[in-house]
Amino acid sequence: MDAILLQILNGLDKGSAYALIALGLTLIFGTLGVVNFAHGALFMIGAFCAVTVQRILNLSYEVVDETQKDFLGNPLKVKATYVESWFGPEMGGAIIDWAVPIAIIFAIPIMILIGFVMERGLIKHFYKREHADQILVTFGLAIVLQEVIKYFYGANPIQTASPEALSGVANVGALFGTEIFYPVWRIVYFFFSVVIIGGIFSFLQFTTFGMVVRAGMADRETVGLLGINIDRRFTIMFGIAAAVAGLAGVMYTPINSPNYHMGMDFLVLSFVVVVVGGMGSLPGAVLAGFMLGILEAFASMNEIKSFLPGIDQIIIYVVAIIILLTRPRGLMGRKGVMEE
Amino acid sequence: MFGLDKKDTRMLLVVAILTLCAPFILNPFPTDSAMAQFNAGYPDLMQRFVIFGIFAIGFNILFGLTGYLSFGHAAFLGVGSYSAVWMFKLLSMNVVPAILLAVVISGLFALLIGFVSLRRSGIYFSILTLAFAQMSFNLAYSVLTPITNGETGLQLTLDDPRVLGVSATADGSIPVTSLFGLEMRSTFEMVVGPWAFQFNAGYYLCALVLLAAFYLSIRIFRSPFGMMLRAVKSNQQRMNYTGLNTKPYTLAAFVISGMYAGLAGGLMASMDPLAGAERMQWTASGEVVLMTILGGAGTLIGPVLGAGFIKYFENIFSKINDTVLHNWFNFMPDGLEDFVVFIVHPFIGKGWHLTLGILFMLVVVFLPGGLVEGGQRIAKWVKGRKDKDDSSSATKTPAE
Amino acid sequence: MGILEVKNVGKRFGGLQALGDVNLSVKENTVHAIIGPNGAGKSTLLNCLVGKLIPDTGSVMFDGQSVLGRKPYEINQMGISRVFQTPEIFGDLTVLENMLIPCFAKRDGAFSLNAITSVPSETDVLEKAEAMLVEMNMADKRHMHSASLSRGDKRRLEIGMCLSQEPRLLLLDEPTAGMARADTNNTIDLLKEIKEQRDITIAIIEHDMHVVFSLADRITVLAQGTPLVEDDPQNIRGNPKVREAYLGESA
Amino acid sequence: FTNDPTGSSVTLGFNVPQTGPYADEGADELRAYQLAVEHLNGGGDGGMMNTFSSNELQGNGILGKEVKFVTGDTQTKSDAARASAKSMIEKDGAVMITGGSSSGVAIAVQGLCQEAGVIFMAGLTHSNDTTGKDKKANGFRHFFNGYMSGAALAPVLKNLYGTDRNAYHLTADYTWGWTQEESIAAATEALGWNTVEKVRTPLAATDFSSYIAPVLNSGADVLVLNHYGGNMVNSLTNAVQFGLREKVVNGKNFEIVVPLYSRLMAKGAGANVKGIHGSTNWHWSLQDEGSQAFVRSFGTKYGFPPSQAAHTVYCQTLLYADAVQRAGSFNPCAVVEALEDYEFDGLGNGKTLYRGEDHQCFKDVLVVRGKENPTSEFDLLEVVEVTPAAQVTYPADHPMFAGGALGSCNSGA
Amino acid sequence: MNVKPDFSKNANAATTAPAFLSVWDMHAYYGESYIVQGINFNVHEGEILALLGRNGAGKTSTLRSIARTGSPMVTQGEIWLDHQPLHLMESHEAAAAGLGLVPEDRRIIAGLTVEENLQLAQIAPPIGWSIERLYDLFPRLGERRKQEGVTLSGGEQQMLAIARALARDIKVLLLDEPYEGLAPVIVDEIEKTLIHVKEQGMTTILVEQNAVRALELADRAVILDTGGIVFDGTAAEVLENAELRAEYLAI
Ligand SMILES: Nc1ncnc2c1ncn2[C@@H]1O[C@H](COP(=O)(O)OP(=O)(O)OP(=O)(O)O)[C@@H](O)[C@H]1O
Ligand SMILES: Nc1ncnc2c1ncn2[C@@H]1O[C@H](COP(=O)(O)OP(=O)(O)OP(=O)(O)O)[C@@H](O)[C@H]1O
Ligand SMILES: [Mg+2]
Ligand SMILES: [Mg+2]
Repeated sequence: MDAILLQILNGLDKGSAYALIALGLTLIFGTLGVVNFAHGALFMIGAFCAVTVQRILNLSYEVVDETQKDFLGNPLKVKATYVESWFGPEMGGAIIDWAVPIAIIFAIPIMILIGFVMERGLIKHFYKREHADQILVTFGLAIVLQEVIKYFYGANPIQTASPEALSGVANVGALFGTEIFYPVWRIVYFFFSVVIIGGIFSFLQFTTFGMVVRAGMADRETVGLLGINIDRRFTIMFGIAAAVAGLAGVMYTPINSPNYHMGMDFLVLSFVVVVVGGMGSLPGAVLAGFMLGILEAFASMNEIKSFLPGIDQIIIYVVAIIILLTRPRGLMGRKGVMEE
Repeated sequence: MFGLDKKDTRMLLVVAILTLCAPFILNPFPTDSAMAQFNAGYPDLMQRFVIFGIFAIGFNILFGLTGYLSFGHAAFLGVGSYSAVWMFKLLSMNVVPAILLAVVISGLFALLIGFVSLRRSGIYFSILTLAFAQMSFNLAYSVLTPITNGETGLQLTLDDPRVLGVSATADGSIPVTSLFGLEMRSTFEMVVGPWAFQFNAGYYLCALVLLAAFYLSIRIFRSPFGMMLRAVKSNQQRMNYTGLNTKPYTLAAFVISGMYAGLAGGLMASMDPLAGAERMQWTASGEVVLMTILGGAGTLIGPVLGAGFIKYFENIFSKINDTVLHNWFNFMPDGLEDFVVFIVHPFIGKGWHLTLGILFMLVVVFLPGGLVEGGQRIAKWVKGRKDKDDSSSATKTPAE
Repeated sequence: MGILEVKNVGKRFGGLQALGDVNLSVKENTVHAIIGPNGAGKSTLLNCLVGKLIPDTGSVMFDGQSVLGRKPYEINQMGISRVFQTPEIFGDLTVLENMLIPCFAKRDGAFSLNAITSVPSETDVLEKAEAMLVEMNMADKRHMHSASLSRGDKRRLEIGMCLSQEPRLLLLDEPTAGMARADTNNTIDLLKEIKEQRDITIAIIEHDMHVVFSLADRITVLAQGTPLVEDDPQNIRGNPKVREAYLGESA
Repeated sequence: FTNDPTGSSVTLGFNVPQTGPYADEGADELRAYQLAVEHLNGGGDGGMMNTFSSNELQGNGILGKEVKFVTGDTQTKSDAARASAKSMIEKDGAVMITGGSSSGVAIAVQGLCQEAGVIFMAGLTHSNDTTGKDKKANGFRHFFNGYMSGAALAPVLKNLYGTDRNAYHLTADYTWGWTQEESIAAATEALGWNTVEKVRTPLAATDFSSYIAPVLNSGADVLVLNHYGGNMVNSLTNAVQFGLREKVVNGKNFEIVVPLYSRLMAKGAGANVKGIHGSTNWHWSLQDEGSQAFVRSFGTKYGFPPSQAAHTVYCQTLLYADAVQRAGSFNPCAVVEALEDYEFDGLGNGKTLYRGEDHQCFKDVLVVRGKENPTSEFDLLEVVEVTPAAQVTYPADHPMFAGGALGSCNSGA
Repeated sequence: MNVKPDFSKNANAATTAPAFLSVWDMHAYYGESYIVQGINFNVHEGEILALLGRNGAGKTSTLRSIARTGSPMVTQGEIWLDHQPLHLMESHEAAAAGLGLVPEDRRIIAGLTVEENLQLAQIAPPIGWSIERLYDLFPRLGERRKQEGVTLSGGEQQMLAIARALARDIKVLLLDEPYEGLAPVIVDEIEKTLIHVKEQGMTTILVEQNAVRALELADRAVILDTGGIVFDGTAAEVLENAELRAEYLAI
C-alpha cells in the first residue's frame, strides 16, 4: 500500500516535471506552431543559470595554507569565498546555500531576454516556413547552445544542491496516518510546478492574450488586418515559454545534477507529452505530463517489471501509441493544428 | 535515355560520374600535405557517403513527395542491419542474400508500422513513428539482447554456424564479407606522384546500388505514382473526392522508403558486419531528416548532398585537433599562431558539433531550399553572366 | 425513378437541425437546382451525398445503390463528382497536373502503383487533360502553379477537373461565385453543352439567379433544412413565398 | 602487415569520446595521450618512463620513429567509434588504436581492429566481456573489470558491514551493467549476503525516484548501484535525497555501494558520495613512485591531477611502445607475442601481468571511499584498501568469462 | 505627364481633388510576377468607388496592396489615407489608421467561435459597432454566436466577414466581392447597410463581379485590366458607355 502511495507521489513529481517542460513547449509548438527543437536547450540553460549563480556566489580568492599540501606537493591554496568574507560565515554560508532559489530571481529576466532575442533574431523568420525548416534551424540552435555550455562548463554533471533547509525528507504519510517519507525538494518542485502552471493558465484563460495568439497562429494576416500587432504578442509568448522552460530547469537542478545534454534527454519526451496531450491544448499537455509520469512510475515497480520485462523502458511510447490511435488528436487537441 | 527526359538523364550521368570517380574527387590533396586532413577518399567514408545517400533518397520518397515526416526511419535501417548480420552469421558471408533479406524484412516492418501510423497525419504521424522507433531502440538495447547483442551490437563470432560458408577461416579468423568471392574490403591503391587513391570493392558495390536506387527514385518522382503523392501532400480532401484512395498511396511510399532504409542498413552491415542499436535511436532518425532538409527536401539530388555534408563533418572535422592546427598555421609568428589556434579551436575536433549547428542555421536562413538551392543560385549566376537576357526564369519549375 | 433518390434525410449539428426531412429525386440527364437562403442546409445536403457527412436519418440512393457508408473515393468512383464552395485544388501542382490527376483516377481506379512509367509517356491521359484545359479556356496557364491562379480561374479549373472524370452526376456548389460575367456565361454554355453531349446529370447550388434560370430544368427551394417547394423555373420565379423568403425585390 | 610504418614516423590512433556524456573523460584521456606521446618522443620530464620496469624506451620515439597521432570522436556509439577507427586505419595509416570510455564501444572497436589487423589497447572498459566472451587476440585491456571489482570490494564490505546483509541491486540495463551485477552479487553472496532484488533501469533514465522508492520497503539494507557516468550521479543523488543513508533497517545502518567509481563521477554527485565505498582502477593520491611521477608530469602540464582514465591510457601507450621496442617490429603479431604474459612494474598499480590466455591485465585494485572533508575539488576519494592482484585474479576459464575465443592474432597480411 | 501631388499636407483643392485615399504610382509583385503595374487613383471622403475588371485583372491584388498585407509585395508607390502615409506602415498600423478589409475568401479564423471572431476585431482600438448591434444587422450570426466560425455556411461566413470589418471604427472600407455566396435578400440588406454607413461618412471601395449592381450603388468607378487602370470616372459614365462595358465587363 505504502509502495503504491509512494509511486503515486513519484508519478506526480515526475509528472510535474514533464508537465512543466511540456507546458513551455506547447506554448511555442502547440500555440505558435513552431517545431522548437531548441526547447530542451532552454530548459538546460535554465539549469545552468542555477549553476552559474552558484558559481558566482562561490567566487573565491585563494589563501595559501602552509600546513597542507596539494597534489603536487606544493603548499595548498585554500579557497575562501567573497560572499562569506563580506557577509560573515553565517550569513554568507546561508546565501550560498540558497543559490538555487536565488537563481530563480535571476533566471526569469535572463530567460525572457533569451526568448526575446531568439524569437526576434531567428524564429520570427520561420513562422511561415515549413516545419522541416523550423526543425533544422532550431536543431542547429540547440546544438550551438549546448556546445557553448559544454565549452564553458564541461560535459560532466555539476552538482547543485538544494538549500539545507529544503533537503532531506518529510513525512507525507502523516496526512494519511502512516509513515511515508518523501524528499522535501521534490515536494517543493511539485508545488512550484502547480503554481507556474496555474499562473500560465490564468494568464491565457482570463485575458484575451491566448485567444489572440491562437488566432494569429491560424491566420496572421487577418489578425494583422484587424489592427493587432501580432508580432509583438508572439515575441511575448516566446519569452514566457522560455521563462517557463528556464524555471523548470532551475528547479530541477537539485533533483538531478545538470549537464550540457540534459535538454536533449528531455526533448523527445516533451514532444511526446505535448502531442499526446493534443496540439494546441495547454490542459492537454499538463494532463499528459502527469499521466505519463504516473504510468512511468508504476511501470518501474518490480511487480510489474517481473512479468513484463522492459516495460518501464517503453511504457511512454506504448501509451503514446495507444492514445494517438484511439484519440485522433491526442487527449485534448484542437482541430486543425499541425495536422497536415 | 533510360526512359528519362534529357534533364534527368544528364543529372543521372553527373551523379554516375561523380560516384564512380569519387576516389579521385574526394582526395584532392597530396597525402603528405597539411591539407590531407580534408581528404575524404578512403573506403569507409566513401561507403558511408553513398549508403547514407541511399537512406536519404528513400526517406525523401516519403517526406519529399507526401510531406509525411517520419521520425522513426532509423528503425528500418537498424532492422536491415540486424537482418543482414544474422544472414552472415547463419548462412554465408555473401552479401547478396544478406542485402535481400534486409530489404524484405525492413519492408515488412515498414508495412506494419506504416499501416498503423498512417492512420494519423501531420505531427501525430511523426510522433507515432518516433514512438515505434524508440521502442525498437530501447528493446534492442536491453530486452532483445539475445537477438541484437544489446549495447555492443551484433557481431560475427568464430562459432557462428554459417551453413553455406565456414565458421572460421583456416588461420582462425572470422571470414570477411564478399560478393561471390570478391571481398568487400579488398582495396586497390593507386599512387600517382604525391597522391594516393584507393579503389575499394565494397565502395563500388555501394556506388552501383546507389545509382540504381537513384535511378529508381527519379522514375518514381516522374511517374504518375509520384505525381499522386505530391497531390496527397497538396490536398488530401481533393484526392478523396477525385476518387483516389490516399491510404494505399501513402502506405506504398512508406514501405518503399522503409525498404530503401533497409537496403542502406544491409549495405552498411555488408561493408562492416556489425549492427549497433544506436542505429535505431531517434537521433539517427533525426539525422536523416536533417540530411534531407539540409540538402533540399523534395528534390532528387538534395538528400544525397545533405548526407555527404553531414557525414563529411562527422568524420573529417571531428578529427582535426590542435596539433593539426599548429601544423597548418606554423608559418605564422608564434603569438599569432597561438591566437589563431585559440580562435579556431572551439570549432574543430570535439567542437565539430558546434560548427555543424552553425552551418545548419546558416543554410536554412540563407538557402531556404537547402544546398540544392545554393547550387541553383550559383548555376543561375553563372548562366546569368553568360546570357543576360534569358527571362524564362519567371516560371518556377519544380526543383530537381 | 431518378438517378439520385434522397429519402427522409436529416442531419443535426449539436442543437441545430441543419437538415430536417429532405426528399429529393433528380432525374437522369437534367439540371436540378437547389436554392434557398443562406444556411438553409444546401451545402450540408451535398456533403451527405458525397460522403463528407453521414446523415443521421434517411437514405441516399445513386443509380439504385446506396451511397451511405461508403468512403468519398468510392462514391466518386460510382460516378459522382463534386465542385466545392471554396475551390479545392492541388495548390502545389501545376494547372496541367491538376487536370491529369482526375484523368488518371478515371483510367486507373482508386489506387494504382504506377511508379515506373513517366507522366509524359502517358499520352492518352495527357491528351485528355490538354483537351479539357482547352475546353476550359485555360490552356495558356497550363504550367502555372495553381495556387497562384486568381480565384475565378481556380474555380474554372476545379470544374474542369470534375468534368474530365466524365461523372454521371455532377454536383456544383456555387460554381460561378466570384466569376466574371463573361466567364459565367461561358460556364453556363459549357454546362449546357456537356449535359447535351455527355448524358450527364447536374445538381447545382447557386445564388446567381441568372445562372439558375438559364440552366435549371427543375428547382428545389430549401429553407431551414426542409424543401419548401419543388417546381419548374417559371413557377418558382412566380412563387410569392420564394420571392419573400429568398429572392427579394431584385429577382 | 597492415599499415607498416615505412617513413620516419609512426601513427597511433586515439579514439575517444569527444562529444556525448563521457566527453570529459575523453578529454582527459586525450591529455594523457598527448603527454605519453611527448614522453615517448623525448619531451617533458619522461613521466612514468622513468619508473617503468622495462628500460627499452629511449625517448626517441618507437624503434627510432617519431610518434605521431590522430584523434577521433567515438561519440560513445559503436557505429561512430568504428567509423572513426576505420578512418584512422584506412586514411591515416594508424598501426594501433586505443581509447574508449564504454564497454560496448571498446568491444566493437576491438572486433574491428582484429579484422583489420591492428593492435587495440582498450581504454576505459569495465565489462567482463571485453576480455571474456568478446576477447580478441589483437586486443589488450589495462583496466580492471566487474569481477575484479567484486573480488576487491567483498572483503572490505565484509569488514565494514558484516556478513548478514540484504542487498538490493539497481543495474543499468545493458551488457556492462549485467556483468557487473552478476560479479558483485556473486562476490557478496559468497560472503553470506542475501540478494533481495535485482532491478534493471533504463539507460536513458534520468530520474531514478521510482526505482529508489521500492528499496525502502524491500527489507534491503544495502543498495548496490551498478551504474556509471550520468546514471550513477543521478541514481546516487536520488538515493540520498530519499534519505536512504539516514535509514536504519534490520537494526543496521542503511548503506550504499557504488562498485565502479571515478573521480569525475564523484564530482558530479558532489557531497552525496561522502562515505560511500567503491572500487577504482587507480587514483592520483597513490604514493608509489610511478603514480607520483605521472601525477607530477600531468599536473605540471595541465594544472590538475589525472583521472583513472588518463592513467589507463597513458600506461597503455607506453606499454604498446615498449612491446614494439622489445619485439623489434610493429607487426601486430610480434607485439601480441611481446605483450602476452608480460610482467612489469612501475606503472602505478604495483606488479602487473598481461595474461596471455585472455589479454586481461592483473594488478592491484583500489577500494575507495568518498572523502568526508575534501581539501580541494580534486580530493574527493580516499583509498581505503589496495587489494593485491592475487586476490582479484581468476582462472581464464571462469564461468563469468566463458564463451568466445581469443582466436589468433591478425596482422592483416 | 503626371505630376506627383503632395499628399502629406492638407492637400490643396486647386491642384488635386481633396482626396481622402490616394494611391500613387503603385507597383506590386508576387514573387517575380509583376501584377500591379503602376496605378494611380483617388477616393474622396464619403464616396463609394467601384473597382471593376475581369478575373485576374488585379483587383484583389490592389486591395491587398492598399491594406499592406505584404503579399503582393509593393515595390514602389505611395498610399495616403487622410494625410497618413500607409505605404510606410505594416498591416496592423494601417488598420489602426482606419482601414478595414473584407477579404475575398472571407478568412474566418479557424478555432474561434463567431463571437470570438468579432471580439478579436475589437481588441485593438478604435472600436466601431458593438457586437450586439452587429447581431441586429445579421440575426443569423446572433443565433450562431457560439458556433465555430469556419463551420458556418458560406453566406453566413460572408456576413461574419462584413460584420468583423464594421466592428472596428474604420474610415475606409475595402470590400472584395462582398455579395459572393449571399442570397439575394441578404444582398439587398447589405446594400442598405452600405448606403447607411456611407451616409455616416464612411468611404468605400467595392470590388464586385456583378458590375451593374455595383455601379448602381457607386459614385465612381475604376476599371482595371492586367494590372493597369483603363478607366477612371463616374459610375454613370460606365453604365452609359456600352463599348467599355462590353470590352472590360462583358455586360
Ligand atoms: N459543422 C457544423 N457545426 C455546426 N453547425 C453547422 C456545421 N456545418 C454547418 N452548420 C450549420 O448548418 C446550417 C446549414 O449550413 P449549409 O452550409 O448547409 O448552408 P447553405 O445552405 O449551404 O448556405 P449558403 O448558401 O450560405 O452556403 C448553417 O446554419 C450552418 O451554420
Ligand atoms: N499568390 C499569388 N502568386 C502569384 N500570382 C498570383 C497570386 N495571387 C494572384 N496572382 C496572379 O495575380 C493576378 C491578379 O490576381 P487578382 O487576384 O488580383 O485578380 P482579381 O482581379 O482579384 O481576380 P478575381 O476576379 O478572379 O478575384 C492573376 O493573374 C493571378 O494569377
Ligand atoms: Mg453553402
Ligand atoms: Mg479577386
